[in-house]
Amino acid sequence: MSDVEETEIARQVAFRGGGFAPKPYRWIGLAVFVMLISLAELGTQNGFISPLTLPKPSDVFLKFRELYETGLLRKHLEPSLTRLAVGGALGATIGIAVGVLIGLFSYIRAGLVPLVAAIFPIPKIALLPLFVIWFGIDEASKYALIAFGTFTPTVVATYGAVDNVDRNLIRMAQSFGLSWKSIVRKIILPGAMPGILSGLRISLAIAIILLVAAEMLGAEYGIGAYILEAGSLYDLDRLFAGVVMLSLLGVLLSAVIGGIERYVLRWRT
Amino acid sequence: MSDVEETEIARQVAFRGGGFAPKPYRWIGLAVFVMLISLAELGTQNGFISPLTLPKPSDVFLKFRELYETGLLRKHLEPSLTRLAVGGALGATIGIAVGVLIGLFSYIRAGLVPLVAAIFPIPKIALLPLFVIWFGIDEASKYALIAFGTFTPTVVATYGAVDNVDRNLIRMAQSFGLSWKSIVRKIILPGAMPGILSGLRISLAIAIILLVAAEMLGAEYGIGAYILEAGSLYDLDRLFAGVVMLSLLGVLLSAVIGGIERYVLRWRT
Amino acid sequence: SQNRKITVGALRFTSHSGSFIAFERGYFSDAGLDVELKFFQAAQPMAVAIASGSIDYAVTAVSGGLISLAQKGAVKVIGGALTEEPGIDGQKIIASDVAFKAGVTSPKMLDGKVFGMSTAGSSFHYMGSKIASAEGVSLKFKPLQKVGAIIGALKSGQIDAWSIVPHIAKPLARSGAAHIIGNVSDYLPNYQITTVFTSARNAAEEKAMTRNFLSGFSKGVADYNATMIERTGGEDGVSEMVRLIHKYVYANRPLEKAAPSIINGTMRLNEGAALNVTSIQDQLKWFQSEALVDADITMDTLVDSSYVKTIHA
Amino acid sequence: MDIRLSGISHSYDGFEVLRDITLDIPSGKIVCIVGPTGCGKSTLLRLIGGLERPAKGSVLQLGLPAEDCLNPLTYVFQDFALLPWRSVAGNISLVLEDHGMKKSAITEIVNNVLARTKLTEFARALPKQLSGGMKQRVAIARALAVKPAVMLMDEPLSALDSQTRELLMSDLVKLWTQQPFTAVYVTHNLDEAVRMGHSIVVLSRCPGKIREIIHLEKPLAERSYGDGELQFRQKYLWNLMRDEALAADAELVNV
Amino acid sequence: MDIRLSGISHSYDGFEVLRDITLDIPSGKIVCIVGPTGCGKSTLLRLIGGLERPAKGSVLQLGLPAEDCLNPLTYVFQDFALLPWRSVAGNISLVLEDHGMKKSAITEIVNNVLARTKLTEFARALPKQLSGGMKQRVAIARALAVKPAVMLMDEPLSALDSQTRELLMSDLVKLWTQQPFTAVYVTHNLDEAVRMGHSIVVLSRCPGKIREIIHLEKPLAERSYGDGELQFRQKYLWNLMRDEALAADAELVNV
Ligand SMILES: Nc1ncnc2c1ncn2[C@@H]1O[C@H](COP(=O)(O)OP(=O)(O)OP(=O)(O)O)[C@@H](O)[C@H]1O
Ligand SMILES: Nc1ncnc2c1ncn2[C@@H]1O[C@H](COP(=O)(O)OP(=O)(O)OP(=O)(O)O)[C@@H](O)[C@H]1O
Ligand SMILES: [Mg+2]
Ligand SMILES: [Mg+2]
Repeated sequence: MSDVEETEIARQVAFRGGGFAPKPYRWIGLAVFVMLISLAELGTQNGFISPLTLPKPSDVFLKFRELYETGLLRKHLEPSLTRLAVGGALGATIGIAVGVLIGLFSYIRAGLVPLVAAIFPIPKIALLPLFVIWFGIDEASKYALIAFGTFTPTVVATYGAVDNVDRNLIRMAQSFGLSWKSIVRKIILPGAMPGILSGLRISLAIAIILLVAAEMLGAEYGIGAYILEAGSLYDLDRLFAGVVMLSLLGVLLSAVIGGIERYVLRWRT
Repeated sequence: MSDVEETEIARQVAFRGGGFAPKPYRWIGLAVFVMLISLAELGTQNGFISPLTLPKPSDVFLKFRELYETGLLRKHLEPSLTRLAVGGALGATIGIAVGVLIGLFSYIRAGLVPLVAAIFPIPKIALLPLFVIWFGIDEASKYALIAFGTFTPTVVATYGAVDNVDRNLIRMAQSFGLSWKSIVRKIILPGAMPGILSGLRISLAIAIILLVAAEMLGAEYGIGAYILEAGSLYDLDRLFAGVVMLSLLGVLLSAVIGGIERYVLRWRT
Repeated sequence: SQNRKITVGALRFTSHSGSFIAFERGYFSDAGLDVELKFFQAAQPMAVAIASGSIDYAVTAVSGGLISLAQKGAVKVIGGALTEEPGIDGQKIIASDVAFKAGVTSPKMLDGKVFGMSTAGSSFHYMGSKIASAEGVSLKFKPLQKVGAIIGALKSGQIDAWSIVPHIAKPLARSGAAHIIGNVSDYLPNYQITTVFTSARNAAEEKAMTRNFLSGFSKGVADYNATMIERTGGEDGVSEMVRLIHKYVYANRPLEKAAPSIINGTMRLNEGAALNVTSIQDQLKWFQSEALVDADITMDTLVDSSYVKTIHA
Repeated sequence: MDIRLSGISHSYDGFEVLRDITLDIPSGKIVCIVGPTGCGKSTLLRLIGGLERPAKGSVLQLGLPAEDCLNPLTYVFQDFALLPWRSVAGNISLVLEDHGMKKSAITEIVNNVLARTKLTEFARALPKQLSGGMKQRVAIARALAVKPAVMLMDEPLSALDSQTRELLMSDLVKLWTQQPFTAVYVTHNLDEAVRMGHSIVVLSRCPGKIREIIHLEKPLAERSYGDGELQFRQKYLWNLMRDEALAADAELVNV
Repeated sequence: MDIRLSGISHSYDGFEVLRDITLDIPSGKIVCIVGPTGCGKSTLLRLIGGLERPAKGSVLQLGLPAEDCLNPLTYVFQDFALLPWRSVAGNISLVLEDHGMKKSAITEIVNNVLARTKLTEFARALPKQLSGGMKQRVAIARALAVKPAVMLMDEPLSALDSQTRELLMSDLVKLWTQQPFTAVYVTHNLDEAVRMGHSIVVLSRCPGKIREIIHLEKPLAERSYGDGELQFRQKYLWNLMRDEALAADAELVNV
């Protein structure tokens, strides 16, 4: 082989792969937030954006500081977090239990799945007057509303997750003579865990959204009540401060679930 | 082999399989509905359930018939369906577009994903006063509210679906020298379709739920407006008639998507 | 000492001052009641809460919901709380800036205009309707559910007019976003705006407790009227009263900022919780004529007039 | 303990899968079952293990399993069927936990089978950390842990690449030589069949019927990679099956 | 067109996968690459096809591909990589649509390759209706459709059961005999390697280096199932690789 002869027709193979694989750029997310907020600040400062449309971000921030300094922040956060925790836990627990039952028993499935499907699209705010009668105006009705809202998506996610448990693993367990209880406890529940957790993600987002509806029911303190009051006074600074709180809460909760997932599902590839 | 000798120690292998495979019993679902409704009817008839707690199912049914006969049903359904269609289509279309962009471009992903995550937990009813200013009190604000509510879940589902498209198929396309546009159009979009459709399921359920919130904004006709008026008059017959309508609508829409899935995804195993 | 425990529902409005004063000055305890105040964001859930027995007494406007609950045998109106009185600053009719500039300078000009209300069957609906029929104009009513949404719609000129209590109307007018074009009292003299009500069970079976409540409440009302309207205590009396009310109304604003709003909101409360039955009758009739409530509901279903002085005017 | 299949037929929703299978599985021998795709091999194995009930005919256990046998009929699956959330040791103890044994007894058995399959140092690894070959070794260890009277192996090596398959085959042969076990070994791979089987049952296309049974006398330990005699048998089997395999391959799948 | 790899090394995040690979792939021949799991065979193939850039060294095309060649370097993947939402014909036309051809020209090519791979009657079937063997036949037809100068085949038969594999191997040999093509054929299976390869490149464990290159002279068409000479070569290869295969199998996977 003489290289001289060949150089004319030897060509490097062209690269044509790569791409279609997202790369993370953390700073961009931050930059977008900073940019949007600065734009809003500028626009509101020089009157380009009317004060009816958007509050000054700096005013929202001041409201925040005021809330924090007067101790009102805690006063509003505490009941809201309690409601979220109790209502969410209630809804999720019952939802998971019912979902597992639906997944395991054909009769329960046949009876409850259509019911859940019918309940799903009912907006909880439409039922507010009824909740007062059913559960009173105290915490019970707030818990019930949040629980009710988290219940349906949890059920749907859970029985889907149970259905998706690898049937081969179940046949394996049967072939080794494992008891029904063992199969449920050692195969079905852990196998459904990824689906259940990702369902919880959605359920908890819904729980936060329902917080506002729940606090329409005679709550004095709470982020939802704070937002509602701000809304009825058309006080945009406070309205946005409340909305930002909910948003932060949502991002935080989602991060918490992410952490739980990483820990509980560390066996996943 | 003498059978006489062996019969003592020959045993049939015991059956230990089966189960854990749901069987459909359609009639049970129906039976549960019929039972619950009859119970409610009985309870309200003989005063065991106070009229404050539940309306008589028969009265709800009468209300329905009345609605139908007076032509009010159509008057309420039409604007609601239009709002659902326009708002839902708007939110879903933009959501899918943004989701695909996030799935394809790392920079857009980095910029928008945190934003979407922050917007997700904001309850739309908290923003009602703002929507009045931003979009007015006519149809625009109703479309906007529903679009806004369907947008975020659609985005999340869509970029998840794009991420889940089999990378091997993309490498294959690249190895055959397909253009970027062809890859997106012929591989990524159809490959993401199952995920997008199942995301739409959730988005549309949310759209129905938001119908009530949207019709808080100066709607005279519409199922949401009907429910709200019934709620403020504490007219349980009408409230339940409205809720049943929404529920039916939800079940119907879900069936429609199921049909679309079966048709569009008939290539799926 | 052996006080009976009851719960009283309230909104954080000046018109509920009767309860606040009676509570703060111990008039309820004097009447043998151990009162717990429960606050609501809106009147509707309060009515439902009375019906469900979660609270015992409350003050609210006569709305379609209240009548409907009365029809179900759940609540009864037992007294009056707030009345429009000619000569005393009452609820205002306001027009949006846009509409005002387009010539809506008096309620006469409202023909074909859009009137804001929270929901069908609310007091806004009733007022607007009455004004319209008195002026012979026709109004379009826009249900916006929340006061915040109505204010937003008014500020941005999407609705043309509204009627609202003075402490909201006046700041709006001052900011230039709206203009006061009339008084509700011109159209609805002696309009019984809000009433004291309780569950039908309390009205029928707990007569002693109900009477005790009304007597405590009335003392609060008397104090309020004396201080804020007759000014018997002079400016000092007013500022002391404002400080008391500020505990409940605009509590999250500093006193200096809250005081003008509280003073702006002053309206005469019904002395002795007297009830204007004629006005109630008129309201009931209106609700029935609009088919918002059943036509066969009678005054007896709605009102228990055995507790307070009734006014027929 | 022997297994006797007598006159077994089976169908799914009227679609006949197996027809009149009569077969004896003698103790201490490995019976291979080969046949084209979809001829009912897996179904037959499920019938033997009691995971499914035959429509006709019966599966009999002749004689009693050994005293210490915890699960007479024990499967090894093609896809390993390991719980991904349990470690190697945990996957094995899973099948012992329901027998009311003491913890120490369980640990002892687990350690014993791990040692026999040379997995001791992987005891705490999770399945996701293992190569396919290792995963199947764990599944085999799990099967050994219950001291089965008969091992039912459904294409145990089909999911592995051919080099790993070669390694596992010699492992299995060693395990059998140390302590002969009874096995029904389903495979597609004729090389595997002639290396592992004392007898080879050839099934026809669906509905599966027994076409031929071949007996191989050569001891397992002496059969090696690329053995001339075995090659000859294998070639014979392939000729027997080629046309059916071709037809099976070209069928449209019903989904 | 020949392919020349000169001094190729590659690493992922500092982890060396391939080291100094120099190799010529002559036109019209099939070069098999064998080696233990994870030794970088697939990586090497991706480098050859331009799907990845080598860290060091270069991949050269010597000479020009034929005029009508649409995609000189064309892959056949182990997992078939068929679009499930397109029919058999649609999957093939997919790779022709970007070349600005007329519809009729595309149809003609599609029909031609379907006929060559005996798939004509399956043209309108969806992938889900096909057996694994059929799916891979479609992938091969798709590769033929673009008239490749070199076929890059990454374990094309590994996902198939051994009977189907046997059938496809003889299909491939027939295709090659009709019209010789150049191919780099990666496999785990030594039987496949000795049946399909004009030369066999043996890679060492990670980082993959060339250990040995074996040349087989016997024409492809004459190599048959269980051929004695090939068995001998195969045994030699297996002895060469066994220890490395064992070590590769027993490694913990990093995930
Ligand atoms: N649970 C089931 N319900 C209905 N049909 C089934 C079921 N299981 C198997 N079949 C059908 O029965 C036939 C035999 O299946 P089986 O899995 O026993 O074949 P096999 O010989 O193991 O095939 P392979 O070689 O592909 O593993 C196939 O046509 C299959 O589609
Ligand atoms: N994109 C990648 N990023 C990081 N590491 C990779 C990547 N692709 C492959 N590797 C690693 O490079 C090594 C070689 O991988 P490769 O797939 O080329 O091996 P292989 O010989 O094809 O293996 P197999 O026989 O299992 O197919 C492996 O250790 C693998 O984990
Ligand atoms: Mg099988
Ligand atoms: Mg590879």
